[in-house]
Amino acid sequence: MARDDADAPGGRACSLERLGNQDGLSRVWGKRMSGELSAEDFRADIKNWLEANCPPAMRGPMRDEADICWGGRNWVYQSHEQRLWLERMAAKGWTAPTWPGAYGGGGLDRTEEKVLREELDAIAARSPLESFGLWMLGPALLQFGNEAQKQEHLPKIVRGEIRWCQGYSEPNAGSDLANVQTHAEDKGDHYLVNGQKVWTSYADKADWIFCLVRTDREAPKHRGISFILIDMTTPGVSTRPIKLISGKSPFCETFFDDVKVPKANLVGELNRGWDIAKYLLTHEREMIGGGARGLLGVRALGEVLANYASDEDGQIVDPMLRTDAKRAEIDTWAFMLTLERFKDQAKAGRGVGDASAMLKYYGTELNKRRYELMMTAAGTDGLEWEGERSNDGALAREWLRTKANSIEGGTSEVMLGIIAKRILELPGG
Amino acid sequence: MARDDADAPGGRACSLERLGNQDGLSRVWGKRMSGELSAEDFRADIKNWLEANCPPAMRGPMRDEADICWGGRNWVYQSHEQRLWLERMAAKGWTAPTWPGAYGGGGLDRTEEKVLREELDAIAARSPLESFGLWMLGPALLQFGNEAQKQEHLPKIVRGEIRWCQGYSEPNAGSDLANVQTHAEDKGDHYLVNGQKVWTSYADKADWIFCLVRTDREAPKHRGISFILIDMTTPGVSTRPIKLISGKSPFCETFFDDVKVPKANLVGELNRGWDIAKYLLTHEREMIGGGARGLLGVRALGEVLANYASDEDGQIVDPMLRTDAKRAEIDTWAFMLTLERFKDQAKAGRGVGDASAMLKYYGTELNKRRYELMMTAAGTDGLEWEGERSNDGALAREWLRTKANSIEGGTSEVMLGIIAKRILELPGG
Amino acid sequence: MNLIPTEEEALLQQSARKFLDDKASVKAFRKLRDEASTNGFDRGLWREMSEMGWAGVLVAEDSGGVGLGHRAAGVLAEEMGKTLVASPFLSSAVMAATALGTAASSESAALLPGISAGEIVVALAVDEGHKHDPAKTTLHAKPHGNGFRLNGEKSFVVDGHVADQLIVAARTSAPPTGLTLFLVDPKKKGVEIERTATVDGRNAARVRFDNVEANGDDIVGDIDGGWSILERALNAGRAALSAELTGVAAGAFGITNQYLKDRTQFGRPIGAFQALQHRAAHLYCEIEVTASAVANAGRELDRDPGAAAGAVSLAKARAIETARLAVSEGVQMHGGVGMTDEFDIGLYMKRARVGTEWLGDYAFHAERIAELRGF
Amino acid sequence: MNLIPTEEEALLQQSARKFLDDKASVKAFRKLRDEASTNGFDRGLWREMSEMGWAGVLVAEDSGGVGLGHRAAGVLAEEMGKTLVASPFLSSAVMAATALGTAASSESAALLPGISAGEIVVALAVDEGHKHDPAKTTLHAKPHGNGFRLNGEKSFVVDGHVADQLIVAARTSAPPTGLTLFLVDPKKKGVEIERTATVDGRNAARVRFDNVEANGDDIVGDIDGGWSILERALNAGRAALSAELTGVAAGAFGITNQYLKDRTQFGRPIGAFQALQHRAAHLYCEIEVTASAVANAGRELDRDPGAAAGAVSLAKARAIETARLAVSEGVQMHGGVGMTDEFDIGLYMKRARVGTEWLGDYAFHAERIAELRGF
Repeated sequence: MARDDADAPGGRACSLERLGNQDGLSRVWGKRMSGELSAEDFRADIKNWLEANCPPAMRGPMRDEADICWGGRNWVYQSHEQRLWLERMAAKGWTAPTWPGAYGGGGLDRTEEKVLREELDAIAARSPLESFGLWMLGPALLQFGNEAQKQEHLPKIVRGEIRWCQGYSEPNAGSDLANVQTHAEDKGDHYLVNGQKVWTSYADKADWIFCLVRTDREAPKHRGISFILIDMTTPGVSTRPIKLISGKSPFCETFFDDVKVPKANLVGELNRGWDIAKYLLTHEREMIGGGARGLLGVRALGEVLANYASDEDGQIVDPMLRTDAKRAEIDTWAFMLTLERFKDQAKAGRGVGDASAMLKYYGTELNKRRYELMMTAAGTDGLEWEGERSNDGALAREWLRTKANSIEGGTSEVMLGIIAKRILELPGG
Repeated sequence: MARDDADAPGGRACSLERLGNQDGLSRVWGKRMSGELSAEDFRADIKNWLEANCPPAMRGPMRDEADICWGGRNWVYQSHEQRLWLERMAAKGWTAPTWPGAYGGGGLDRTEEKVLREELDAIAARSPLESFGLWMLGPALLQFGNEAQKQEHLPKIVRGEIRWCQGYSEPNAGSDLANVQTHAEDKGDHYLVNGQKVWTSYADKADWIFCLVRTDREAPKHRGISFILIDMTTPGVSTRPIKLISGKSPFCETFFDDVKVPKANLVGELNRGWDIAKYLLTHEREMIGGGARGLLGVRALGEVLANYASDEDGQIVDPMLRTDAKRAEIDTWAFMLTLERFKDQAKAGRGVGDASAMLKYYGTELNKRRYELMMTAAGTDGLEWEGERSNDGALAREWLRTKANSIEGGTSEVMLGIIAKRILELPGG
Repeated sequence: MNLIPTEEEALLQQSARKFLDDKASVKAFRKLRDEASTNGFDRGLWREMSEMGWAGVLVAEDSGGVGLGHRAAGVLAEEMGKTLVASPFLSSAVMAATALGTAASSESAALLPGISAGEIVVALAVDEGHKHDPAKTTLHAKPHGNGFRLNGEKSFVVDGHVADQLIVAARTSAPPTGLTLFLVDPKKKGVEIERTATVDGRNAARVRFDNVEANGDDIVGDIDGGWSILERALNAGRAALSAELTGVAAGAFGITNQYLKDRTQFGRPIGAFQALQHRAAHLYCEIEVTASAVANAGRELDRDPGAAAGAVSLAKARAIETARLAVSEGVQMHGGVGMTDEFDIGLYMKRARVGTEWLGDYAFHAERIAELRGF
Repeated sequence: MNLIPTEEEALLQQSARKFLDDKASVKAFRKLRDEASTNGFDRGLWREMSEMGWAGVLVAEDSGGVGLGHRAAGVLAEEMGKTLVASPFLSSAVMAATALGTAASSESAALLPGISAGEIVVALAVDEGHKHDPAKTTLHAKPHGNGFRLNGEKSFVVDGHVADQLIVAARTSAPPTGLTLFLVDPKKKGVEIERTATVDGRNAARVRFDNVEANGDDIVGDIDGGWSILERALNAGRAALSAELTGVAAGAFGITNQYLKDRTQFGRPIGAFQALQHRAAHLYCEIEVTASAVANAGRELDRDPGAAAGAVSLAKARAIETARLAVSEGVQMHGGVGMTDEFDIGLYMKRARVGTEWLGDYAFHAERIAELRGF
């Protein structure tokens, strides 16, 4: 849990993807000059294409997790339209709009991507594909992978053919992630992997896993870790779902028992996997911190308050709830502006860097606060756990789910430590 | 500041004394059996005596610090009645009701003392005497002093003849009090003291000071400290007032420059002064934590809210202020009940011990919150710093004064550390 | 008012703790939940608790109870909270028993021996809609022939699905206080009971009344005189629920504090990290301060139940915030495992949430205090 | 809306910082305070600041200003906040200049060159009583002969004691918006000015108006048309004050963070203690989040001042809470020395308190946001 972020309701995952691609770090892969095509023409083209290609059933907000398309070998499309929409978007490379066309991506620059995003929003188009491949592995491979790895894996991610999961945390490597003990032994032509990962999101449904493994037990703990890719169908890989307090099981324990992994599956340098991990952790933090915004979409505080706690004029009746809602609304608005500001900064070519720890910390703590208020507004209705009236306790389960926000992807405590040490430069304990 | 608590407005000091004697630790010095005198008779006697002896001018709440009687060699009585009241109470030993009669105290047991307190309250009698001698040194001498020291110093404290101050903190010994560097060198028949103390409250007005000094520089830092008494008129002692943000100067820096102190002035064992310090720190914390109650007396939150922020029916107009006031009121009431509970526990013969850190922490943080609300209620009126209308900025200065509550007598951080380590038994860092 | 436990209370606490650790640990509650028990509690356990006098703690001795009073009920509730014991203690033994005991009519009194023996369960049907607010009761009882007809709907009737009798608050005259309490057999014609599973693994019922007939004998207390009885019963329930929530907070804190000592990261127990130490210490303070308010509420109810409303609301308000903090910090400090169903801390979080809403949330009780204090 | 500084703003910020560090450090403010300057600010310094264009930052170029706009004003205010610079920037250069520029009558415009040259100070007299609430204005202007007579009292007129002209909000028709703004020479008959020293070492005046005569030429804008001009001026002031408060927070945090590195206890810098680290990191986050809201308020005012009320209130609300946290944590983390007048942190605390009340406190702005958001 300390590292994962996949158990996301539709809108949140959607927003993760969005923020992931839009904010990202300040790397611009697409080099196309904006002069090549006038902005208006570009927008008109996209608008027309979307009008012609986005099935009506794929417009309008996702209602729940079942509406998310994750892809992968075993994916069962929810509908014909879901398949169509993915195939059409993938063909344009627009499931990964800023990735280079050479690897199946859209090859858009950030300005073009923004136009695409705006036009998708304008028709309330659903995200055609969500995946850890798009969010995490792709950016890592683009940065650290060799050409063969990019050619092999990126197009399949773009097309949703392979579903990835993340193998970071272990029972004794949560906040102290660099303490990973899963071992990859050099056997000449392959590594022999043994160990256990936890919080591998949807590992029971994934095709491949990217993993941090220990390749040097003698080195200082950050310098003996490597980043490798493992096909989940390899003999010796097994998974076991973890049941959460929300009653759902989006995470697994994943076990490696004498698993043979070809050496070609090492990403980047041997024993330098921590660099990739750090890069992705920063990337992930920005996405998760930004997730507070996505959640606003799924379940707006104002909407819950209006439904449960307001009079005919829309004014919240209980003065204390109204006071607390004001405070939450103020902090939420200011936080959203902060996301905007860091996006602007990223666009200006200055990275977000360690400040992503701030976004992650602040956004997740805020989201917890917001859900507490929603539960207060919903009163005893919000306590229901089963049945149609409460949509099987949807609000209560979402509320419980938010409690993980400040744990997964690095706890709030870890984030505060990063800020204290790297930004404020306070001395080590 | 880390250790002192004297800059107390009248009501607070009054309450400190009250709580100090009533709660204290669970030591009962007076051994009188309650059977000796029936409770009703005792109460009637006190009532009659007070009626006859408490001057009318000494009844009713103190208006400000000037009403406090601190005593000492240079004391200038504010009025004839102030002197009379002190002399009469001192003659009964009731300035220190539970101290043994042999040292000038009242010799009352806790039940009798409670009756005395209730009867004093019933006529709103002012405290006849406040002093660090009563609050701190007296209890220390009773516990750790030798017979000669008790005979010499306690009666003068009871009668308000000698005013004491406390020499604990130093520039590099604040929260880390055991780091005291003021040095007492063994010169055969005397100690030669050199060094500097800070936050010595009213040192410029005090006659004697009780000090923590280092007597062994080689020993572990807690084991080389001694507790000594120094006459402030000894050559080489000098003081310099410290101006606070409230504009007042109740504290001093105190300098010792080759000060000769007779060896008879060592209290307790050589190099075991830390035991006395710890004893007094616990004692002090209970008093300061309880101080929140005293402050309620001086400036009630409800009163300020009623004056500044309420409509004709007394309802606070601003809904957000009303919400915050509710929360503060709830926590204050619950905290006052907690003081009651620990008093009950002390009465039952079980000490408060380390839980005094909780009272100190909670009470002082709460008091800061309360004053923030008062300042909000008072609005721009509360910003005035001079002039008659604002009583020379009384509210603003009190508000600033509360900021010291969570620093003096051990910071909130030190208190939380004590709770974590001694009560929760969490491991050391 | 002495706020520390009497010798009797201390003994009661110790024996309760011992019994519950043996028979009603969190493990036992978890089993009950996983088996999706439709009762929502263990009838055998409840019988045993009743045999020890717990179900009769507020019932006078001449009605078969032990009459120890509200502070004692709080001691029991707090201990039950520590291991998340599910039972009809609050609904039947505290609230219904108080209502029936206060009404003191022969019909009402007739139920008390059964309640204190743990043989029957009586539940209070008060809430309507999604927030607790008895003054806004709209379910009404209108005269019809020699009796009344009840129409309306009640929500969040805790233990309503297993109750042998319901005490129903019905509007018979003007708001807010014009209420009458009726004793209604849930098997009566026109009563429809829907069990709803709640987040804490327990149940509460929605109960619909469609022309349900009642007569004078069914009235608890007097016509239009239900308000003061109801307030007594609710205040008894609120005080006991505050105690339970304090137990929930203490229980959650207990396992969290242990986890801080056991869990190692970065080469040392996480409890050695100062930031967590300070937060744990702060939480300890909040629990202690709340415990004072809870003890006081019990004492005030025992002293003068008609004058204890403020003390009760103080206890409930404090207990809500304290339990919320304890379970939030508990889950956060457990890290990832705190989010798993396998660890107990999540169970505490769920129960705390229900205790927060039931019988009035923080805002409800804070407003009552503000009104009493005149601001 | 781009929320990061433009190149121009970045340069402005750098040059302002350099100038202020040279000429207007906290030491300079302390000196001013200790000398109990009756002006409350350094006229020479204000002249220099004006020469750099600061006093004309919101005045159009054809009126002698530099017209950089509200975000630029915010950049300056934030830098001033960092070293507690005392000047009539907010009262005269921001609020009065905005009011006079918005009114755009020839009489009003005539004052603008003087304001932007720093030669005259014009102050806004709005508040009455102890809380900011322009809608409740009661000072009234009643027609009398060819003109008006003003009667009433204003409080907390910042820089009112040194103002060459006052802009007075007077009730001329029904509440809340029926206001007219009058330009009043404080030397006029019937105007009585009382300087009050404030906790932050500055001043604010109480001004009494006893049958003060005014005529049509004295009106800023139109009769009964004062509200919208006033709102513009106040919003400009609130946005700039929010920026100043953010500077106060950042300044307080800066010296505190340094103290955490310098002060040693228990054998290590206190900043090595994790509990303090986490609190410092949290404070950093709050300051950053507030900085976004402040930047946004300036941008929105520059874009469409009539539609910026929500953004401005957001900035003020956030800035208040952030400054409060920064100075509270600052004093606490300084420990004993934080309570001494000798250390600067207390000066930040005092200024933050004044900035909290001036132009609307947290509750005032939170309510405005709630109304705009429709809850």
